[in-house]
Amino acid sequence: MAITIPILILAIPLFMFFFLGLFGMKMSHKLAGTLGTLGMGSVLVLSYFTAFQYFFSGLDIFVNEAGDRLQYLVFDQTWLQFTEKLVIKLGFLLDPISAMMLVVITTISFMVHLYSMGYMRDHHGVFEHGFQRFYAFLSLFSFSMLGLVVAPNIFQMYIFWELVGASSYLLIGFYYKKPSAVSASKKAFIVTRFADLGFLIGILTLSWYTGTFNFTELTSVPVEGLAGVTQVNIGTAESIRNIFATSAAPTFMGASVLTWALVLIFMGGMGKSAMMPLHIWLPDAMEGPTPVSALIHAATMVVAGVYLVARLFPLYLMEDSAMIIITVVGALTAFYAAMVACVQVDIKRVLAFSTISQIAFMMVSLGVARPEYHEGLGYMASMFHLFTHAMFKALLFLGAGALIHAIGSNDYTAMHGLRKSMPITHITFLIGCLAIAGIIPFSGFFSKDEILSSCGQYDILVYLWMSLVAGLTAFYMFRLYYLIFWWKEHVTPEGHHAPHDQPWTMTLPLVILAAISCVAGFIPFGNLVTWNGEPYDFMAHFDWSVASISLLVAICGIALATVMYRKENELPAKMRRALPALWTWCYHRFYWDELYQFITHKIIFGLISKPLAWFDRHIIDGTMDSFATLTNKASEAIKPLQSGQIQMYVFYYLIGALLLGGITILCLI
Amino acid sequence: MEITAVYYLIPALIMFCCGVYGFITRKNMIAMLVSLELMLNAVDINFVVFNRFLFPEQMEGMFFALFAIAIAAAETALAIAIIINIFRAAKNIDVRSLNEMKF
Amino acid sequence: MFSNILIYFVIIPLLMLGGVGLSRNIRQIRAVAVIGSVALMALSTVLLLQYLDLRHAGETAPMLFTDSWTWFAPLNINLAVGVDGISIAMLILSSIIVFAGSFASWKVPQPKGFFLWLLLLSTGVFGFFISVDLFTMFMFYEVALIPMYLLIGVWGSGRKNYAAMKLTLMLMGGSAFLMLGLIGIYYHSAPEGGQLTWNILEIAARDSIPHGWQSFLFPMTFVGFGVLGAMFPFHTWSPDGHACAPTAVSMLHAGVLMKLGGYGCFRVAIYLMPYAAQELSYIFLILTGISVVYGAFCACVKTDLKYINAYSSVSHCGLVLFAILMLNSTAMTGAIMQMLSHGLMTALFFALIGMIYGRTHTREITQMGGMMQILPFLSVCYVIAGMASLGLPGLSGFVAEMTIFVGSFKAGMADYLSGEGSLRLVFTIIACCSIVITAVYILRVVGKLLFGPVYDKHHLELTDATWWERTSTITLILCVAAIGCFPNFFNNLINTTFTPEIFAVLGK
Amino acid sequence: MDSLGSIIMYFIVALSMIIFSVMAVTTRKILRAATYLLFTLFAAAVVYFMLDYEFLGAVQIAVYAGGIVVLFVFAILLTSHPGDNAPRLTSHSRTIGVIGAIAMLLVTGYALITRAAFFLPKPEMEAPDMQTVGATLLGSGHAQYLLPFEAVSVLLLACIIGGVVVARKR
Repeated sequence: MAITIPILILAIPLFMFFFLGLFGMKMSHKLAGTLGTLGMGSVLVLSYFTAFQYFFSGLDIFVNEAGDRLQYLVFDQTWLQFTEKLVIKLGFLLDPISAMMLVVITTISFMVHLYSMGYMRDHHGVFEHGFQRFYAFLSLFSFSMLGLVVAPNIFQMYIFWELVGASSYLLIGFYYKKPSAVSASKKAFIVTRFADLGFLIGILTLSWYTGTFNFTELTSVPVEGLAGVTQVNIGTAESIRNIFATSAAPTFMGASVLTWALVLIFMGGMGKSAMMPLHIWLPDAMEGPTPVSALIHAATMVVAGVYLVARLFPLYLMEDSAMIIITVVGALTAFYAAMVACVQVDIKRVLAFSTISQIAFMMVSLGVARPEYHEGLGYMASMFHLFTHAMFKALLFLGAGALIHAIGSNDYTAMHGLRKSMPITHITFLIGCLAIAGIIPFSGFFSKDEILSSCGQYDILVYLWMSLVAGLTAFYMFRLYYLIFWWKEHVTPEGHHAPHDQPWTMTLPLVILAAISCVAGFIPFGNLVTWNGEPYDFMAHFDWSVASISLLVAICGIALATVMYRKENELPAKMRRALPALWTWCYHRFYWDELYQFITHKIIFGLISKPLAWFDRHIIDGTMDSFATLTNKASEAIKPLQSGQIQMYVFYYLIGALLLGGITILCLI
Repeated sequence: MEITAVYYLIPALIMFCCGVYGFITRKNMIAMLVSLELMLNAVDINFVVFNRFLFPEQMEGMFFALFAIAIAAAETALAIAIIINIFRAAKNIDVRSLNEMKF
Repeated sequence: MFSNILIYFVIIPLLMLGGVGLSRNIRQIRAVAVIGSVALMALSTVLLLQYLDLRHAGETAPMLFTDSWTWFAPLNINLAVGVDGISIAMLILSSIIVFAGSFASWKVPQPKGFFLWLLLLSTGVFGFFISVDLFTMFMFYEVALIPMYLLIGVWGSGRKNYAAMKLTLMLMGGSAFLMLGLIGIYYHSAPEGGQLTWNILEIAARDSIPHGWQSFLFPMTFVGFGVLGAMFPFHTWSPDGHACAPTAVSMLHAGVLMKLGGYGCFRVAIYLMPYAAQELSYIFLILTGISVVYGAFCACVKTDLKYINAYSSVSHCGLVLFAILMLNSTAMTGAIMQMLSHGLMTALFFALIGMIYGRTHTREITQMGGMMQILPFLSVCYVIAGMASLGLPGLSGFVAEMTIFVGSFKAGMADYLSGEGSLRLVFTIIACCSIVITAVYILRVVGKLLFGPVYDKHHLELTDATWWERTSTITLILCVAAIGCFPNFFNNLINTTFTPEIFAVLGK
Repeated sequence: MDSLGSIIMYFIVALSMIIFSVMAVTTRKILRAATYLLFTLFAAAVVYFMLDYEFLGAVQIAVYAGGIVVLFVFAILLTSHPGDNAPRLTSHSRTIGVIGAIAMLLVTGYALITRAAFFLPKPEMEAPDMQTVGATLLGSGHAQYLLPFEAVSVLLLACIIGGVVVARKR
């Protein structure tokens, strides 16, 4: 495979970033937007081509005789050499998940580029201030995200991980005049930075033990009897395994170093993927423009954590405790987010919590995946859900963006009954809701069903729990749907335009994404993406009993939502009065933000930083100053001796001379 | 009764001590100069006495005193010139008021 | 004498001094400063190329371009020069910052005196980096320190007299320790009866300082240089000094002068006294480890831009010394990279702060806001500087910090596993935490200063950067990005210095 | 053994020397101080005569009593008004003065009375005649003082010029 195309996939967005960033202000808004979109479009084509090549060309660099998919290193350049062995390289790794992610990222990114052409202007067609900057940032983000997914080593991943964080910061804070946007962007960056600290230490630990950053070496299948995914030196993999298997490897606080490393790396993933308790930045990140939410905070960046775990999946397999942590964190987060999503007013917030919940699904799916259960069905299900979720969640966000653009508010209280005035939005939004609720034949049904069935294989408790969350998902999504499009007739406030469907730049992406959501479920994912590259027909693992139960649960959720929210009625208010405590806690997101606020402001700032600053100024600096003061004082004290009064000088002289003389005399005698 | 060297030295010492006392306590510059002269004189007497009692065959002490007198004269003349100048500038000759050049 | 390229690093600033002295108006002064600093940049580039050529041709001597001219024979004081990768990196850094600094002080009042002192300071800096004779080194060190007093005291702002006095006295206090240490080294530079020498290379080759003496001289020299490297608890001159200094002086001081500390710690304290470095490093590890987080925490609550940056310098420079003390080649390479990176980055910061201050006449972030709307160019540069500071990949801070962390983690794990205690490991992890705290204070400033609504309506009339300001900042940004994007070039340049021989002595 | 006359003479001289010097430094009238100084100087001159140095005694009277004191008187008249009294001494300054003087007295007095050499009788000596004095002063041989003599003359010249320059009205 030629090196040109992969290079271009990364180079075009980077070039667009610099080009639009430096010269964007000189060109018209329209030109900048078009250029950005075209650039992304070409990346889209190239990525599709690459993915297609990878999956379907059947070249022997991609697939071996047995039909296993291989990891293929397109290029790998030394970037920074720490020691002989520890080298950061920048490269391009093609394997099932990175090829899939290329498709996901470029698709969503292109849709968002196109959509923003319509979204980022007001009703009179005037482009927003900083439109060119917006496209530059979008390009930067796409570049970083693509770099992240194709990273052949964990350090490159970390590099792009950080870049993704920074571009997310810039995009959330796009409306930099708005204080809430600024603080949201700050929060997002700092929370993920904190998670990255764990990630970094995890990388350091892992690389210290294994002496490598490369995924191929780190993750060659460690379990005997299964064919290797890659053409790596098996010896390396063996030795890595031995490093951790031997008792010589130290333990720290009761857990082995590998566990610690993996848990710390997972912490990085928790930060980016908004797992509890590091999820607090994601709802606030909705302060960014809606296309940004669709791109970054629904479809691509937030799944980076899932992707990270999937990347290191063979390593995680070696540590059951790490897997359990992933499962538990995922399960708790999924439920928590679903609960909170049920009562939010801001439609973007609902979607944000729904995203958290869905990503938690993927995490759980990874956490319960074992080679012995359906050949690692959970892994495949997780990736599948990642794919389908990206599509329908982007669809939902873009739909929400269309609504917000039309209404001018984020609250559903300002919407209601929009199904007639915005038919295209309505239909596509409904498709998105059906997909996420898991109704056959929409894509969400298939992926979620597989997640549930792998949970069922692992533990019945997890299965029940996740099914409950799936039901909640259906409920809150349809609550949202009904409250926006039904409930009561829409009343346009005085002086506002009547809501209507948006221009084609905005509706076209909706339609495309809706179409994908309808059909994506039928993609034979098991043939394409599996944890060890060995393809299988996932229909063989399809469990109709699980499927029918999950369908039933989803329908129950939808039915409940229909009863409560289809028409204006008293039921929701009654429910709220019946369970006031629960409602309040959910509404305030279980007070996580307040807790963090307390920790950062009261403890970090109030109890550490301020006292330290005081300590510095008064104790340390005071000591230094007191040396000076002491010198000054001493000088003041002996200054009167130099009074300028010659008589005193004479006196001192005399006394001194007499002392000396007296001593001399005494000595002479 | 034999008048030995110490009989001359003790009054000279007392004279010197008076000079010291005067120099330290008096604030008038001319009075200080007077005290200075007292001390000088006491020293002159000592020179002479040592010469006379210890080394009578030589005349170093006497000549030293002689030169000391000459130099004292010069010194006094110059000191008084300065004092008069200060008086012109400061309108008094109190040594306490002349501390502007200290430190 | 004039056949050696290194001596021109001192001659050019001296010629510039003469040129400024003869100049009659500000135009001529600017011309001299710009031409001279361009010449210095060119010279350092030529030096770099020649050096790489020689290394490529297989030169293995620890220092190249060595030469020595006797100065005072009875005490064996020579003007001995020589460079290795580290010195070259530092020379390049200095010339860049002198260049940017000249542009940043385009409109300084009383330019003649200002540039005279500034150039004298640069002479000292360049002289320091090229010399390998301890005495000459110390002399140049002092030459670099003294002008600082006048530059802050005369051209500064705020409590400038206090700050200038404090800075000078604390640094002088440091050099008192240093002088003791250097003289001690001199008197043990040869075995009994041998010819004493000040030459670093000879001393290192002889390795004749008795271990007992090393344990005494190492703290002396380390603290001596450490004061200049803003090591806790001797860092307090830095916030006050920087806050009151004029722009170019802050740039030069934080950008280059503080690097003298790190460079000296490596070149003198560790290089000459490896035994004591091994034995006593834990004391200084604790101190520098504290500096790293301490500076960062303090920066979180300050509201004066320069104070924030000064504390951030404390944190970053603490990392330099911290990494040096890890005594392994990766961490030390990282330390030098961090010196380069921090030098450029903080110079950029101070330049920008100076430019903003020159317009708004306040440095309080509580009294500013929404600068992005008013001064887009400067604000974008500020964001870039901030991103570099918090370690965004692609800018210099990231590679430096990562190299340090990888290296010190290695050292820490090695210690931990061999049962030598977990001090290094624990402090490595603590130092890692600084990346989060750095993000906090950087984003806090960026958020308050640049974003949000415009705080003061008067600020709306401000004008964006002029061409000389743009030159200054763009130069620095390009350098920051160059290190960030092509770190391996610098890595290799620096790495060649840390030959296995050094670490053989250290027993690592 | 000295004659009674010389003993009486000694006591008169010694007493007057002590008394007048004490009065010279304690009186509050500056002109009186100068006068007491004059008496002290005379007493010193008498001591010189008693010790057989007639030339020195004469010089003492001529230069000191005749020259310096006159200078003093002129200076006093120029710088103070008749009837001016020096302010009373503060106890602080008096204490200091007394401490200094007493300390001096004790240390030096102790040194004096513990030297046996100072209790030897006066040896015989021929009073130096004018010829000897002149030859010694203007000779350039061993123990002769031409050079100091010239030096002093230059000094005096410089002093004259200096005095004129300093005291000159601008």
